[in-house]
Amino acid sequence: MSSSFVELNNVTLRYSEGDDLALDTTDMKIRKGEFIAVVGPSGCGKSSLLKLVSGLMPPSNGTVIVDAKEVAGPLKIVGMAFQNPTLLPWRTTLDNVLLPLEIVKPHRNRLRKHKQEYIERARDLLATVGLAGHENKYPWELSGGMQQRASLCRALIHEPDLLMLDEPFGALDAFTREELWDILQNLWLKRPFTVILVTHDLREAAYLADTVYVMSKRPGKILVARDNTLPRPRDQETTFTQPFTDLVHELRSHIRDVRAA
Amino acid sequence: MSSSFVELNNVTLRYSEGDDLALDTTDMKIRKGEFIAVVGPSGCGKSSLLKLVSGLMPPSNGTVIVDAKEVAGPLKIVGMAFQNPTLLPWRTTLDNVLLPLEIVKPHRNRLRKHKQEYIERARDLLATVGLAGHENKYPWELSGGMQQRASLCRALIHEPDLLMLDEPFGALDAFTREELWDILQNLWLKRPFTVILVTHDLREAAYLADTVYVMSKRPGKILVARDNTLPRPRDQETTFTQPFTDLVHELRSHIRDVRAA
Amino acid sequence: KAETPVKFSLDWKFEGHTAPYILAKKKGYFADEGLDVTIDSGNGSVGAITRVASGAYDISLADINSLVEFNASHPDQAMKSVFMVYDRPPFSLFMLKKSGITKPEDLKGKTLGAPVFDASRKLFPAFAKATGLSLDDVTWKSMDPPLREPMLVRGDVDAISGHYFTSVLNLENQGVKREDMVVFKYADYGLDFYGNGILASRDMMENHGDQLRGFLRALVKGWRDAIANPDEAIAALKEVDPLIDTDLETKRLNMVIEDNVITDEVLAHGMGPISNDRMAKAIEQVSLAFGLQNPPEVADIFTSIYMPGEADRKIK
Amino acid sequence: MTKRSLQSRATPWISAIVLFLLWEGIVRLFHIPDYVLPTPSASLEAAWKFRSAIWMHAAQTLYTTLFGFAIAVVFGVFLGALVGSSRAIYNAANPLLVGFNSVPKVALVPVLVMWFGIGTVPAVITAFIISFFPIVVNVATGLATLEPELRDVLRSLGATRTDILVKVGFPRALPYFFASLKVAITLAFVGSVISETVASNVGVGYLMLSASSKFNMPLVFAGLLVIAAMGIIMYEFFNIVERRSTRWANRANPTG
Amino acid sequence: MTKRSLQSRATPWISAIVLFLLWEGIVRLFHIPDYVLPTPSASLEAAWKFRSAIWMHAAQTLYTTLFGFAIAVVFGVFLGALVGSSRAIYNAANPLLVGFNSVPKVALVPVLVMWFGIGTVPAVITAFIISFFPIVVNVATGLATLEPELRDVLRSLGATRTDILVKVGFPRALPYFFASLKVAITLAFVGSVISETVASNVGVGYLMLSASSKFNMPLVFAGLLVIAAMGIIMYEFFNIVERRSTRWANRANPTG
Ligand SMILES: Nc1ncnc2c1ncn2[C@@H]1O[C@H](COP(=O)(O)OP(=O)(O)OP(=O)(O)O)[C@@H](O)[C@H]1O
Ligand SMILES: Nc1ncnc2c1ncn2[C@@H]1O[C@H](COP(=O)(O)OP(=O)(O)OP(=O)(O)O)[C@@H](O)[C@H]1O
Ligand SMILES: [Mg+2]
Ligand SMILES: [Mg+2]
Repeated sequence: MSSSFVELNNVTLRYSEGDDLALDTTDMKIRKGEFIAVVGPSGCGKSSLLKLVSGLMPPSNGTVIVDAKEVAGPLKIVGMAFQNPTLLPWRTTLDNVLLPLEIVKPHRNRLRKHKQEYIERARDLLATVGLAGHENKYPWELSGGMQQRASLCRALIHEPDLLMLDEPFGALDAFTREELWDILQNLWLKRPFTVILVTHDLREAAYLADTVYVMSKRPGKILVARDNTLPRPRDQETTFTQPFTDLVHELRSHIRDVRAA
Repeated sequence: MSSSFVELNNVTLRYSEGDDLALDTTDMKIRKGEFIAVVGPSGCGKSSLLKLVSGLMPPSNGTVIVDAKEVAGPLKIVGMAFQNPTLLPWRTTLDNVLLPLEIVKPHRNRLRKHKQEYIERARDLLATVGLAGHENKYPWELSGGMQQRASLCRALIHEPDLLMLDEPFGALDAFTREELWDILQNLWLKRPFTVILVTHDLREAAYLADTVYVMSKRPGKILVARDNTLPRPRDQETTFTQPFTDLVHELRSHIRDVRAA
Repeated sequence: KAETPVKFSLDWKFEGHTAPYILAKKKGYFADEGLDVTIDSGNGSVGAITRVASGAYDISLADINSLVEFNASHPDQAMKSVFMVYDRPPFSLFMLKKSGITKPEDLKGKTLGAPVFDASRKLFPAFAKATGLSLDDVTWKSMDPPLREPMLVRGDVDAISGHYFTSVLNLENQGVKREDMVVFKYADYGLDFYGNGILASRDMMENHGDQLRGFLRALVKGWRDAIANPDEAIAALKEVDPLIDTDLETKRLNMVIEDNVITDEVLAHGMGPISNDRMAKAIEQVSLAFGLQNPPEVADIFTSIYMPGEADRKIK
Repeated sequence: MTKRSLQSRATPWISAIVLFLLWEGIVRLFHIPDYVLPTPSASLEAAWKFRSAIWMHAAQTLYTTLFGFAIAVVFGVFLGALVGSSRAIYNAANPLLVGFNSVPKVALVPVLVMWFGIGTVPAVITAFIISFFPIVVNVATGLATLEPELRDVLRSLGATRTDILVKVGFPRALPYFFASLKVAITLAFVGSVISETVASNVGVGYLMLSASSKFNMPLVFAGLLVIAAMGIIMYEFFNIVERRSTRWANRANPTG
Repeated sequence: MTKRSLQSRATPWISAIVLFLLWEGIVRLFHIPDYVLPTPSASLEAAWKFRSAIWMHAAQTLYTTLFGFAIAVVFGVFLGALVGSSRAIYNAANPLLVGFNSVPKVALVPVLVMWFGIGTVPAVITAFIISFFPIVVNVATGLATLEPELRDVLRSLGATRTDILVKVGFPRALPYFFASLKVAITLAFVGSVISETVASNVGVGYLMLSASSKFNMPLVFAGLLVIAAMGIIMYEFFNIVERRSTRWANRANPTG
């Protein structure tokens, strides 16, 4: 089916008049329930792309369409983990994770009554990412990687239809990171939502995504959209298979070309 | 020679009374001019360790000795790249990089007279990390990876005797990252300063360090100190050699054990 | 019977010279007239006039000369006084004996201190004219009321203007003996002004004339009792404002009684009425002093319609 | 811990005592007459002597001040939120606010008296109009300088403007809100006292004016001390509330 | 761009005109007499009629205000830096400051007049003592709530306390410093005008008092309008300086 959930048509972005383009004629089509990854050199416009799709910024040109409507302002169906954890310093970790429930319908109306239930849910989520016992700490009492994990929980808690992750595992050690890959994959397999993942880790992209987009250096532009048909669920074993390694190597060479260009 | 430049004796750290330990009886000896790397699971106390050595925090117990003096307050010989870029938002990128020169002697006294010379130096440094042309942008006009690189420049500009890097390449793509490894290694080979590098990338640790310390999970404790005698200068080729791959695998298995423990 | 509420604004704070009104209220004289009077402290004659003019208050105590000025600047809202309280005005100038000033001519080239709104200062042009001084002969320095006596004592100014019963007592408090003061009372230099009187709002005059008359009757009773027994009046005042200094305010009340209220005229005809000729002359002098273009007639300033009968005006 | 908190509780007292001793010393040394500046001891003596009157007047002043201040807080936060959240309103409102606040409020008291008579109402209104501006300014500044990164966290959830205000705007601006309360409460006291001196039969302002017309300068200064004391008590109250609610902002406060 | 800046320049004028029309309308509609509240048109007429006198008085007031304000800025920043950088000083100084500022400064003017005579000096001092407190509070709050992450950047370089203050403390607190300036300049005007009403022969305060003693309320309000206008001019001046120096803090200001 070609009906796409997220669609970018000829989108360009310029941060301010007179500036260079940050994003150049970008076209994308993402199916409902698709898991895509975006890779590209630093500063090429990946974070900007996420902001466009989520409606935090308007494009300078072209249109962004999500769920068949042109995006005109921030969307209500998004869960977003920013590149910096951006936890609110006056809230405990638990309260930070609960934040989306206070905003997003239908949870905001149910929160009062089902407070305990939601708190349980948040605690469980925090426990899956290894933050059990840190719920009542303030963000500034957490290490960098712990903050990042809390921020991931915040993006997930309200089960958004569109999940945007901007390098969500960047500050984590390899093992924690791979554990979280599996957790994310399982969530997604259980209840397919649409995911846009920005990452520098090509193995991560190959492990998680249905399609990997490779962007050129600044001004960013989609150069390659590589389908990844490795069977699901993927696991440790998958990473040792030849197709996986080949995919990673292919992506790697794309990026090398991009940077050399 | 056993005369060590940085020495931790039986150091423990507790953030506040009643809290669990963040760092448990840690001992370290770092020679002058040594390049060490610290790896360990997220939240194990790596960033805290850096803060102890630089004198930003006092240990709860034990002593930290740098350059034969016990550390009692912030040191003046340190260049530090924090885990978050922490650039000052009211300064342009260039001015952010120039900041240490306004503080640290002898530069602060020379800055007025030799302003142009120092600006050239900062521009060159920014150019080496790929930020040429972005000098006059404010930090919030830079992408995450670009901010991290600017922060690295800020740590290097005043040629500190002791360089502390807290995951300095975490937000960069593989290629930019590897380029920066070489740049850092070359600087270090030209003028050997002491480096403490915190990283999650085991290849990074193996590529750059003379000694790799592996820490246990919280409360952090040094479990392994692995010498790395791979010949210098190391380059792309090195990463394809068996000893390199073995070292990475060995570190990997240490970490797995640590996490499992 | 139902009491008519009446809001009455004094010209100044609760001090000795306002004790008679308090006493009248305390002794129930207002209530006897069917009035429920609220007495509020004031902030000077200007405020006392505008408070009534705007209808915020029904009755107030204010300087009649200020009323002349108000009526001249607001002819369409002109108000009338209905009762004169100070038959002799308290306007005066004060000097220290050591300054060597003994007669008005000695003021030439001197510096005088007072607030701009002080009635004695505003009327100084009339005093100057009466004593042959020219306005350029003196320099004025403006200052808050409480500052002027200390400034005089310290020699920052050579003379000050003010109400007699205020400044004399203030100077005494500064340690100046009565015999070391030189006082020029305007009244002693042929300036036949009137002092403070009672104003009533238009509504009061037009619709509640009887009550107004009753108010004035009660007011005279208050004065009568206060004159007979000042201590009792001050005691009543102290109930309203426990902070007052009894001796000081008794002194002040006595000064007002002797100096401003009891004159031959008042002893003869009772408190309240004015002489048309004297008022006409006063208006002329005031208009000159204030530089008013079209001085009002006496009838524009004062009305005797509400004046209580002569027996009710007797103060002794 | 206890030692430090004891010490930190003692310091204001110590500094107050030092100040009083200095003041007393200077007045005595230079033989400053008491109608210029009475000694603190004379002032305290007067305060004690007239304690029951002072008590009554102080209660009235405290009441009007707090009333006016409460209105100022509500109105100030509301206006500050409005001004801080839109550049257009900022441009439209700010010059008028500044102009209005440059004007001595004492000039407006007579106008108020015309409408409301003398007494409590003008004092409450004066306390209100004199004290709301700092709150507006700080709340508006807090909202206008909110880090876009934090704002985006809420915007990405499709939050309404009100949500953003409530969930990040106010908490972020809280330390400055409290800062403005400290300024505002002092101004509220000034406002009600000033209004009382112009138009009231009760309140510390009336007390001071009446004392000063009776040459009782020690009592005037006793009134000043009472106002100061009430100001300090209110301040300590906000301080406690503030410490509870903005611990995060002072997380690395040097405790030395 | 130009259109928007034109528009944003027009808004304060528009809102001022709207306010004036409202004011005029209400006064006329309810037949409020001019000694209670004159119309703006009458006030402007009075301002024009007495323009040369107003000009002279306004110049004096502006001079004393700016003089006092300048001292307040220097002193306020200094004291704010002190109070904001150490909890001990904070504890010692803050209650005293709050107490002092709760006191109506008009009560202190006579004391100043005794020492310095009538005229400029007491007005300058009053403008100063009335306006420094908001600066102290905001600078101190700005420094005390400085993000430890930013502070650590400097500390890790072995920076002195002064360095930290100059390089991160002040720049970080700058938006709030400007916020406090807006409050402080309005208070400085209030201070000098009040002092002029108590003891001076020149200045807008004197002009207003003298006008009000002559029942010339339109001239009183003309004086108020002149003060307001001067306040707005000063505010616009700071606004320009602020916009240049704190662009970073308003980086994502909604321009809608
Ligand atoms: N607020 C801004 N104002 C002006 N320019 C900006 C702004 N934010 C980003 N840019 C510019 O836009 C370009 C793309 O930035 P973006 O953050 O999207 O990069 P990115 O792909 O996420 O990089 P990284 O991998 O380093 O995070 C960069 O060159 C950056 O300088
Ligand atoms: N300011 C603080 N107050 C209280 N606890 C803290 C504070 N900072 C860190 N901690 C705790 O100390 C432990 C070590 O933190 P640290 O930041 O050193 O970890 P790390 O090794 O750098 O982790 P990461 O790799 O995730 O950055 C963590 O468990 C954290 O919760
Ligand atoms: Mg990015
Ligand atoms: Mg860390």
